Amino acid sequence: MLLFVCLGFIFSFSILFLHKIVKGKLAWLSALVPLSIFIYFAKFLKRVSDGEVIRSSYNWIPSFGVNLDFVVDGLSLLFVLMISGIGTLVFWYTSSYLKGHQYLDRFYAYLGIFMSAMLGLVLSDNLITLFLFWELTSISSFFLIGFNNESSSSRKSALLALGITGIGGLFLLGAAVILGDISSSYSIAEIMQQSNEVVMSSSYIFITILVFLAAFTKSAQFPFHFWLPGAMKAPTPVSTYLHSATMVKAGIYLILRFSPILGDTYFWNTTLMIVGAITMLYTAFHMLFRTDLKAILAYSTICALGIMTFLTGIGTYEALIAAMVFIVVHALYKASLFLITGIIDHKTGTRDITKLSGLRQGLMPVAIAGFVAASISGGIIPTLGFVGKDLIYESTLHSEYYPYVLTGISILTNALLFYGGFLVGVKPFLGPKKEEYSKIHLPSIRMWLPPAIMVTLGVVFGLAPHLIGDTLVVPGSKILSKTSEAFHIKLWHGFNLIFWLSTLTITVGTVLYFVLKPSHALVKTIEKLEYISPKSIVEKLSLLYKIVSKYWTMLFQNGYLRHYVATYVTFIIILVGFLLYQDPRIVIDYNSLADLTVYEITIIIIMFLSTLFTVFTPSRLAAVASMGIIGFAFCLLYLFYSAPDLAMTQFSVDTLTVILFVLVLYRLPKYLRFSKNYLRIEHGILSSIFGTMITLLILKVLSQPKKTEISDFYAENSYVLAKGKNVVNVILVDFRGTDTLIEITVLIVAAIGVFGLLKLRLKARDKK
Amino acid sequence: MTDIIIIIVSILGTIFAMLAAIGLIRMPDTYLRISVNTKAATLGVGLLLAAAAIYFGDIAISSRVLAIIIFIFLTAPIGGHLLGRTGYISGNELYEKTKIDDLKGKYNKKTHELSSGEESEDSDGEDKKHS
Amino acid sequence: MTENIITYPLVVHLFFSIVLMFFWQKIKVQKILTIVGNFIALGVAIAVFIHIWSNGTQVVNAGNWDAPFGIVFVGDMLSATLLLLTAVSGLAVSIFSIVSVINARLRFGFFSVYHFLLLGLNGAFLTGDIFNLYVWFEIIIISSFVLISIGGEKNQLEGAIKYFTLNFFGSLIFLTALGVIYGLTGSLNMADIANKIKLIDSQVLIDISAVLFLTAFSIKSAVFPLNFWLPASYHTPPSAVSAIFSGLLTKVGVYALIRMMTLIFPQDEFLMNLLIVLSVLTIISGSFGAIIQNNIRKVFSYLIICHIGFMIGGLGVFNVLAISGVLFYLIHDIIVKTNLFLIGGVIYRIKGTTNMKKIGDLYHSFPKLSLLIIIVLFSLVGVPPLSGFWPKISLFLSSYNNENYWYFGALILGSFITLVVVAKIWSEAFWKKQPEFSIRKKKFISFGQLYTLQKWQFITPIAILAIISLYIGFGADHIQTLSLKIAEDIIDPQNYIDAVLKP
Amino acid sequence: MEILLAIMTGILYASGTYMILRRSIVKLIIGIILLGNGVNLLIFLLGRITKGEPPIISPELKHFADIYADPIPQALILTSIVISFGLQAFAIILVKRTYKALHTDDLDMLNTLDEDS
Amino acid sequence: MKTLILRTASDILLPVLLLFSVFILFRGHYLPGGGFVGGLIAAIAFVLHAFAYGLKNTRKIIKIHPGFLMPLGLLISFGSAIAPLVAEGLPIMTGLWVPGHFPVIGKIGSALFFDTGVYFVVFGVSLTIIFTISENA
Amino acid sequence: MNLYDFLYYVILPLLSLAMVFVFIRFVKGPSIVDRVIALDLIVTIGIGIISIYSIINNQPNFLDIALILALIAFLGTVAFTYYLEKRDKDD
Amino acid sequence: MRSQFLTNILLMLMWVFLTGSYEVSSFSFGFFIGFLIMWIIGSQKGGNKYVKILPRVISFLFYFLYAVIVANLQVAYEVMTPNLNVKPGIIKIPLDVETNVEISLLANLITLTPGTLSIDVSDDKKVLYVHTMYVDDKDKFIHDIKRGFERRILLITR
Ligand code: NA
Ligand code: NA
Repeated sequence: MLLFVCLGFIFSFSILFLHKIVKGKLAWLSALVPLSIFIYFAKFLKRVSDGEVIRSSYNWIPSFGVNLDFVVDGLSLLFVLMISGIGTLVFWYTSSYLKGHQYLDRFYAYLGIFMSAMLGLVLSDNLITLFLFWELTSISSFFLIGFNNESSSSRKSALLALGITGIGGLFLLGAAVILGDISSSYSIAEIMQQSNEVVMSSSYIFITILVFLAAFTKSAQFPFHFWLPGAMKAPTPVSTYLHSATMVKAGIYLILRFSPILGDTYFWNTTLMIVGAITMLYTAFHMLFRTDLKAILAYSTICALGIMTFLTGIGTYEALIAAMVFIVVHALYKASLFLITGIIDHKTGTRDITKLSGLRQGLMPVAIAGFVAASISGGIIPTLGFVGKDLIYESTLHSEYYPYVLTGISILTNALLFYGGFLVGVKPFLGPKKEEYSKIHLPSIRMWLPPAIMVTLGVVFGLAPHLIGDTLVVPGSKILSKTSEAFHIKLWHGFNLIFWLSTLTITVGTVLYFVLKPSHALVKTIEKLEYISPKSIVEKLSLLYKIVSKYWTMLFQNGYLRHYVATYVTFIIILVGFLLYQDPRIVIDYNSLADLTVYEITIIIIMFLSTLFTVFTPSRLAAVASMGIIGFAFCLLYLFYSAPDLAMTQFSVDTLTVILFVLVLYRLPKYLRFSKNYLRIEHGILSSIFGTMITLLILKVLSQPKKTEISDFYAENSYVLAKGKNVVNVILVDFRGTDTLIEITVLIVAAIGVFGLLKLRLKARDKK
Repeated sequence: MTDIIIIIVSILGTIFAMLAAIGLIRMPDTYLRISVNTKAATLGVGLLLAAAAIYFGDIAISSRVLAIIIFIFLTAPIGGHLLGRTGYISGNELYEKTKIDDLKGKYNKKTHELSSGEESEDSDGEDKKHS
Repeated sequence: MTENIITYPLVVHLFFSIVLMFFWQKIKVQKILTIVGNFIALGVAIAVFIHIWSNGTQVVNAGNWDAPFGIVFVGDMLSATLLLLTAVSGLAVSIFSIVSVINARLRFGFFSVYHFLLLGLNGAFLTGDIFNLYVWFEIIIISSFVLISIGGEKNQLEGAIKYFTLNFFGSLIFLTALGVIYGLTGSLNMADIANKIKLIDSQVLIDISAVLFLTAFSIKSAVFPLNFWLPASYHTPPSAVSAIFSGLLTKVGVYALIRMMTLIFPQDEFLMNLLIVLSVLTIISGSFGAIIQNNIRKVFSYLIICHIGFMIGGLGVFNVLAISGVLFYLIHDIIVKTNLFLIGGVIYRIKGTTNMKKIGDLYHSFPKLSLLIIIVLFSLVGVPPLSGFWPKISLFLSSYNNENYWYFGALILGSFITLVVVAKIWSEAFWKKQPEFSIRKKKFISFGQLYTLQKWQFITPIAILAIISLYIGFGADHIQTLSLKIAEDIIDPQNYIDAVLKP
Repeated sequence: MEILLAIMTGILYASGTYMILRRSIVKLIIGIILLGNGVNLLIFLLGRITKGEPPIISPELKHFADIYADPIPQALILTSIVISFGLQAFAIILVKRTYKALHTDDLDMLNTLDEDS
Repeated sequence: MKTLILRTASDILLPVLLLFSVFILFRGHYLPGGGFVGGLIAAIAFVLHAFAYGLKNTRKIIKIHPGFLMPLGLLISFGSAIAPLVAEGLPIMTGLWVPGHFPVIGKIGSALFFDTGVYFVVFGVSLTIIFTISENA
Repeated sequence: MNLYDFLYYVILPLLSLAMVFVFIRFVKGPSIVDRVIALDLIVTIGIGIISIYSIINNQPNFLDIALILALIAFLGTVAFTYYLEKRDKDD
Repeated sequence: MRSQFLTNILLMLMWVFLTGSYEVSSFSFGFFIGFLIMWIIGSQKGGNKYVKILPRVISFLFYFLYAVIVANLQVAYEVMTPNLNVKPGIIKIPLDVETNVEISLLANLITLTPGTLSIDVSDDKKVLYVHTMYVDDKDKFIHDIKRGFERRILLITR
């Protein structure tokens, strides 16, 4: 099974080497890839319809509990067949649609990756693996949306889509990780066993919110729906495949998959219903204000996704069945409509509904397909659409909460969907034929046959709903609602309430179709409200984020070194100051201190005064000379306190530093008093606090007893073992000789640096 | 006995060191200060070192002290010369009561070559105009 | 006897830097030597890794003085892993520098200093002595300082001065902390300090020394608000240099933080909370910076900061899982960040600039290279199953379980911004059409004009590192096993202490 | 005496920091040197100070007979002095190079970089 | 500086200071001093010469290029650090000692070689730095 | 009063005082040459202090430091004068 | 060659002097060190002369010592008395000494004697400029120097 899941990846990878073939006349052969997958999985139909759940497992990263566990049940098989079936048609369609395109190979590669990712997503029984494939769908979608990468709006849409789905993905990861922790396994099957613990856990709400956010962003639910219309910038096969038939349904899949784990709570149901309902209505109305075929389809897609969410939210056995049937319905008609739109676009060069008419001449098979697709969308008997709508009304009427409100909303939405479907699938073909479209003739069979096949299936399934019902939908729903109750999907239930509701829907839809005329004025109207739309709010938020980023970065990273240093000092002052404040006691045993003598005081005074002098003298050279005095005072201090080696070294290094200074300084300009007075005061205060803190710290440490174990060892063994009497030197060359070895290395590097710094530039200049 | 010698020598040394210090404060111009510094301090520190040599009375130490003293006596006048010369070149003013300044105008302003003023009166005169 | 093997990496690098100095002007010899040296170093690092893996923590008492009296080198799995990563990055970058660094630079001891830098890194990972660590840090600083500033163009000098001053400040605080810790314990051996610090009755003093160490190491690792030197200097030196900087320099700071937190100040509430706060701020700050930059190298610089936040936050959570996440992330980060700047270098070589506004079309012109690059970029983002993804599982989980919700949120934010930024880079530099203006320099030898061999020298290291990150991603089980092993090992300081002090 | 020295250390830290915060690069380097001295003094002090007993074993003895100053801080400071010397030398040259390139001693002229380029 | 007096002095001081630097180096293990200070004094001797005579003349009188002294010194120190490792498989920096006692130096061992390496490095480094600066001043 | 007390309570304070005097000159200047003279003298007096201090502590080793000071302080003076001259030359 | 050897011997003696160890090994080691130093600094200009003169310089130091004591007494008087009676001036002294060592010696000697400070020697080595605290009679001052120190130096060096 792994092979077939990864077949798309393998295919894409092989394109690296076979790109010539994929680009050429044999491009249509690539459709064999999804087809073989379809055939492979179709073989499971029998077992699944018998209620079997087929598992296959491959060890991958056991230390994370991440394995390639795949499970084939009704739900996943439904999706798998949809993905590979529609995939086959889309691959096939593409070979003609993008014939001769420079980057057709890349396009197929992305499609291949996407398909495999999608398969993996729906087949995964492991949350992390599921997330993995989830992310891959977002990524491949990014590449597909941005396929026309020279257009800046394409790129922008791709970024937007990736942004929204990307953040959603991270939420999913969060949810997966926490879920995995609660049930100590990432296996969905195992987590399902423990759904009680999950629901009772304190993290339940949090997990659910994360799952919702992931699903809503992926499936373009309000208020995250806005990336989807933009994603229609992608070539039509992409819109067909990803953004209507498969990827956007991943979110729905996720909710369905999680409903036996997280579902059946008030929070779960109401949130889904509310979000679904808002999405349905909001986008259904938006549909009325569009003239671009793809835009209409985009909004109707979102609307349909809303319905699916809504149904999952109702959460009953029937509702889940309805949702799954509706998924198939939507896939069939929406994919067809997109492909048809693609043909229209391909032939006429426009997708503007107000300009298109009379295309039935020359495109008859397409027109028929369009009509059937519209019928499915409108739920006209005997299509599967009718079945789907029946099921929807049945679930809303039997809903636990507000059945009538829900039914009303559903009717309204369905009527609008009816309108949208006819607008796209029928309207362009009716009416008088326009002059400029006179030369249009039927495209390659590779383009018109796929939609034709799909709509045919829509009718076939409508006439024989058990073909999908008994094999996929019902077995899948049984698992999801943890029931073994039988359910038979039928086309015809008689003239019951639901039938009348369907009729009402169709009537309203028809009225709408004849009353409403799409126009650019309407588009303008809705654009006026754009500023309060979620999209513009998100755009404004991201702009705000950028402004804050800029402000923050400029505040801290403002280029002024002294600002940086001041921040560092402040950081230390705050932390150490806070700690010192916690325990300000300083106990010093004055008896243990060395006695004060005149010469020490003199040295300290001189050191102190020359430090001040160094700081405040306006003459640079005087400052350097004064540094010399400080160094000398240090030398004497070290001498007084028994450190002759230090005294020597300090003084010689100091002299050498002075020499360096002197050699360098005479080229430099005089000191200028650059800093403003308030800065001087501010820095003075800051530095003084820092200094005071250091003093306090020293005194505090000095009030602790001293441990001398190691010094004692040196004192004992310096001569006996290391054969030296100057213990400091013995430490330097023996006990801690490694330090010294590196220390001289530091010196060498410094010398190399000095050499390079001063000489390299000269050479470069010489070259000119 | 050595103690008394040490005391005397160290007192003398200290006095000379103190003289140099006071001289440094009191003297009115750079050149006079150099004069004081070079002389009094050198002698003073030499005596103080000698006190140490006497105290330790060890040949190795004494020879080292001697080395220090020689070294100080070698370097002090050279330092004085360098400082005096630099002081003059960088234009440190002479004390107001200074009577003669033979050096005036003898340093070439660019190259710091010092002429003896012996070659010809003309060049001497020109230099004077410059300064 | 066999434990001496852990000092071999030091011996190799020191040896080669000396030999390279003798061949001061002979560039060809230097190039060969440095490659040979880095290959040997890699071999040694692998040997060390295997040795430690099979024999446990190895301790060498330099000078044959028993701890805590002499300096000890301690090779545990953590050190071994970092040594290995250093060797890998070191080799990759050395191959890259052979073509990318101009000859004039090579003539001024570039490779010698480069080996000194690697020496410093190896030493820092191995030493068990806190003052010795300071010394290793200094060799790292001075080498990096030299590598940054040699050839000093104006902006390099600017970067160098900031880099120097702020890192000097870091050293100052390090020394201050050292003084305090010596004043308190009378010892410099880290294991010994860990033992003796328990006997000190003033918790405040322990905390202060911890805070000082933390500050010092945080400066090295560019933790907010001590990160300013990094964006100010990382984009100025040659890409090869930036690559080794970004891959390893900040990580030394992280390593030191890990050691300090696990060995000397374990379970210190104050420190843990502080680290969490800092990590959140660091992630935010890094992500803020990354989003507004247009220069690819600058974007990368801020991403370094952002991801440092990931790591120190995990350290603040402080349990086996979190630390394993930190280690995994560290392993991933070293390889990927090194590679990023190599990529920056290649882009620069192709376009003459790394400003996104001024470049485009890379995908069109260099499709296979772009593919290679996108692998690296996605590894950086943590697109599953690439390398950056796996540690996030541990970090997410441990932060959530530990109720560090701010850190949890920051992780999501940081990951998200990384994704957005990478997508933006892709969209601008790879997708967009090449904008009209081109600022290619006159004497600039562009990528297309190079010989094939030279092109391969550019690409090979990138490819090697990319393959390694792919391995980290797909072979995450190995890495995770390793990270868990290390985490379990270091979370109990007694293991380390016993190995060093041999009770 | 320790108290005075502790205060002196504080003063060195303070004045060094103050100098680093100035705009002149030369002052920056002076500040760095002052801080370097300050931290050495800090280590020296925290290692506890002893008067007149250098850690040198008398010629006739094999180990110390009396109290002696702790040699470790001295060795540390020595190392640190040498390292600082290397760094300072390089920093001084850096200043020179910078001045050569920019003709200014003013650090505020060096802030072009961090802005978005 | 073109001053005759200084030049004369530096002629005398150069060998004396060098001698003194060696003295300081060798006694380091027993008394204050050692490779570092020794190397500095050696460098200072030449710096003094350079002040008096100018760099070109100073370069002429040094047989060994200071740039060469650095790796040489490091090699000596490095060699004495790894000698025990190579020779006897002992940890690096382990002291190896020659039997016997010598004046001033005391015992001869790897530590002395190590310190000699330090001497050369410091000598070379200081000269390199100062010469480079004065050349480009 | 023995030798040590004398050195301790008389000589060292006096030398310290001398040093303070010189320091006053250092601060006063006015010219940089004056400062260098003062610097030089401070070191010279310091050498004196060291030799007395070595007597008090019976530490002949301290004299080595005096030797180093004498050697190196001279170089400081040379450097400063070198600087001043060069500066003048180029102005 | 001979002078090189002499210098080497001198350095050896200094080594022995510094170490304070008068053993054979010390002498031989000192010779070795001296040899190394001579080798490193190579054929140094002026080294030859230094070799010849150094013993005389050392003997001369004792004269310096005397001069310094006298000088200091005068300075002491000047410093301690409340009024400043100085009448300073810079005076040019024509030179008869010729070699560098002679000139330097003279200049340094003058610096160490009462109230005078050698400021510089002219580049053609013809005159010495001397700063003095008390100029009463310029010619007498020049005469004193020439008769006193210069003659003595010439006596010793030639
Ligand atoms: Na040893
Ligand atoms: Na005189």
